[in-house]
Amino acid sequence: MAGTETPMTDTEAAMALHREPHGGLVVALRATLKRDLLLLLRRRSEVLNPLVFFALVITLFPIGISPDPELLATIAPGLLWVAALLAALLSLDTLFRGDYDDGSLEQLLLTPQPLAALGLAKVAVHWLLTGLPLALMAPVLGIMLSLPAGSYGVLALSLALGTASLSLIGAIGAALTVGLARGGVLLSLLVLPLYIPVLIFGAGAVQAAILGDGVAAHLAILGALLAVTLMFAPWAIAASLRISING
Amino acid sequence: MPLRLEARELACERDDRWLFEDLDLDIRAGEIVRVEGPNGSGKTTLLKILSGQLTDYRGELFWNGMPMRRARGDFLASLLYLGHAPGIKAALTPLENLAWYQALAGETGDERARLVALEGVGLAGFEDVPTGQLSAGQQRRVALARLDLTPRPLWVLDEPFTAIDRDGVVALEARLVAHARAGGCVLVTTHHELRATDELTRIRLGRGGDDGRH
Amino acid sequence: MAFATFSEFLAMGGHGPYVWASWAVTAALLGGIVLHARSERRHLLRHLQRRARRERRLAGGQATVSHQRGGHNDDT
Amino acid sequence: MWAFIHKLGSPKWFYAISARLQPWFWAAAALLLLVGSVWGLAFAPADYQQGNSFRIIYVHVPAAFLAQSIFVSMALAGLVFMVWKIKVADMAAAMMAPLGAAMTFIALFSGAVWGVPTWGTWWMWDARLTSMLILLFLYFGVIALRGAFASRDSASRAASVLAMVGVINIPIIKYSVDWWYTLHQPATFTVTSRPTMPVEMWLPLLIMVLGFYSFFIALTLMRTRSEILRRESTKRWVRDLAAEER
Repeated sequence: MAGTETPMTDTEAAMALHREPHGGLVVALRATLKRDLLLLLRRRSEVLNPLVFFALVITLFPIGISPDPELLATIAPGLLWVAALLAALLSLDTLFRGDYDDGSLEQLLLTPQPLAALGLAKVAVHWLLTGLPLALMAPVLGIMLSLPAGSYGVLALSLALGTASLSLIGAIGAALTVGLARGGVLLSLLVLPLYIPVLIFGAGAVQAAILGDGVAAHLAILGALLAVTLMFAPWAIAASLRISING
Repeated sequence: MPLRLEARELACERDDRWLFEDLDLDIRAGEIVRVEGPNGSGKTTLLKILSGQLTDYRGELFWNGMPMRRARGDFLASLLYLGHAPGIKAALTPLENLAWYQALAGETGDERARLVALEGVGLAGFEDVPTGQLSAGQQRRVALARLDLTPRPLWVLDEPFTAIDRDGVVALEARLVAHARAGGCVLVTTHHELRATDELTRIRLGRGGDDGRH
Repeated sequence: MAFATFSEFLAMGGHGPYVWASWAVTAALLGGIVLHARSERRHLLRHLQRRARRERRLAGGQATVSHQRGGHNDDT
Repeated sequence: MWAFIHKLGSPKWFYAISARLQPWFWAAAALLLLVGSVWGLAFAPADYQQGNSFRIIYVHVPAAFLAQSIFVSMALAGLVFMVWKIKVADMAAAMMAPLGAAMTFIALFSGAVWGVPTWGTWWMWDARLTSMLILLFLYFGVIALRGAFASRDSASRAASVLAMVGVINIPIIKYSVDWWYTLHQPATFTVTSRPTMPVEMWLPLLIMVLGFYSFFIALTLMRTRSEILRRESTKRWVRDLAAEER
């Protein structure tokens, strides 16, 4: 540590006792976003795993049921949505676990910055690196399920919108179970029931697109669900993190 | 600058045994308070309660005379807590770790200050090595670099000396004394025998009779 | 020669896009892999050379790796 | 013979030998691929049924062959590494996996594109394409597993075990998928099965297959040499080599 032979003079240390932080929350948010992006992009396999899982689950169904294109076309929207939902759920467990294990979650709780905002930043990065790629990949898998034309755009849009709410709701579950050793299964039990509304309107939007009638209603409800979760989830995440840090 | 952390009749029960009961504390500027006790005597729990992480305890906490509930924002702004786990991300380099901590404290800070802080803790030359490849002692030093980087009056350090080599221990001890002399306050748990200086006071936990009155 | 003119060769009786698409993807992937392998080797050699130079400099300068006290840092 | 295997095992010796072998394989690959492509694209006759889209076979079949043989050779290298502790074998296995995945993807993509003029859709759950898709997932599994470990040695051992388990499952997957496919689609003509081909059709195919294999050997030699430098970078001979390498 600096100041061994010549101990830091008292005045120098006194002056260095307290500096008013300038910048505040915006600086903290930007840094947390950048840090999480950096962390996830340095472990690219963790970003790829949900995508490969999504493709694998989609491959299983034609083998399990039948490769007949007409049959696949009817179940394709629901299949794609359920598989995307499970893939998003898969990557939730690592959302806070890494920080919990090496102690940075503790530091996150002890900053003067509002924890809800920092939690939101972490969830945003999670959505950006799992929800969005899943939404972009879904049309390709739609081809494999011979999804009727015209519904690919709605599929991607509804997934992009839906996975945002899924990430937020899932983050609450992840925050609650981060302290538990085998929290993975419990996390899915907690969170899957809460996913059902998003699934209904998400898959419904794609089916509506296939049948040709209006898609706006479904997407509007998905947007409303997202708005509601955006309002409540961050506080729930902050509270759950404080609870699970008690261990 | 006012600096006073008080606790009245603090009591904490952990899996139905009392870690400590009606413990009174009055920690002021210029003091180094060492929390002693055998393993499992609740040292870390006490630190977590005082830093506001744990909420299931009985008793009252006061910061500069005000009840902690109201003074929480100001308390957190003047607290620097180094936990048992150093809080360093293995995939990031020391510079990136420190940059994030500076930002958490609300400052963008500059690369120069971070380099000087790292050099101060003997990590010159390791600035860009992912901390996963550093030794446990070096990772702890990255966390300790925060002491110089984001100045805070109240330091709460949980076993800061673990995995630190002899030179590092001497340097850290001197840094604590300098901080206390400068009007700061250090609350530390350690099994390392701190040199007795007039700033040093002790709290003993875990003895049967002695309820650790300070 | 299975095709009379060059343009017929390109069109391939209507199947041209499919054939050329497959061949283009194959060529792109194989070419990309070769370029990646070459650049990987170049980066590796440069990294080794840089480290060799740094070790020679460190060994030459007797800069001990252990902790250096004192305010300024002289061997940057 | 035994001494030869052990000598082959020493990274330093392998680095030197592969330097001499490599140019030959690159030359062979380039020549064979060039001749095979020109022959297959321009001179080989079109298929009487499928017309010119048949020419995709000159890319699809070699890639499919190579995809499966790379997995087999990766498993063999893994076996050699596990049994005789020859590190170079593991380095080679690590370098083969991405190329194998790329070959599988080429086979899949060209198979799907080939199907468009005949089936009218981009994807058809055809027996061979489905097995190829599962092989691609096997490759992702091995690559992801090797990347997931912190310590290199356990990563190598885990990847070798998975490769060996995978290689045993490839024939099982292939036959079960064929059985599944005939269960659902007994009659239709599977586009990728090869009708008996006249010589001027399968000769360019043979040249292309040889071209792909020599490309595989050349690339694996090259990337294994880089991996040797990466893993043996602390050794003296690597440092001296780096010093005098221009």
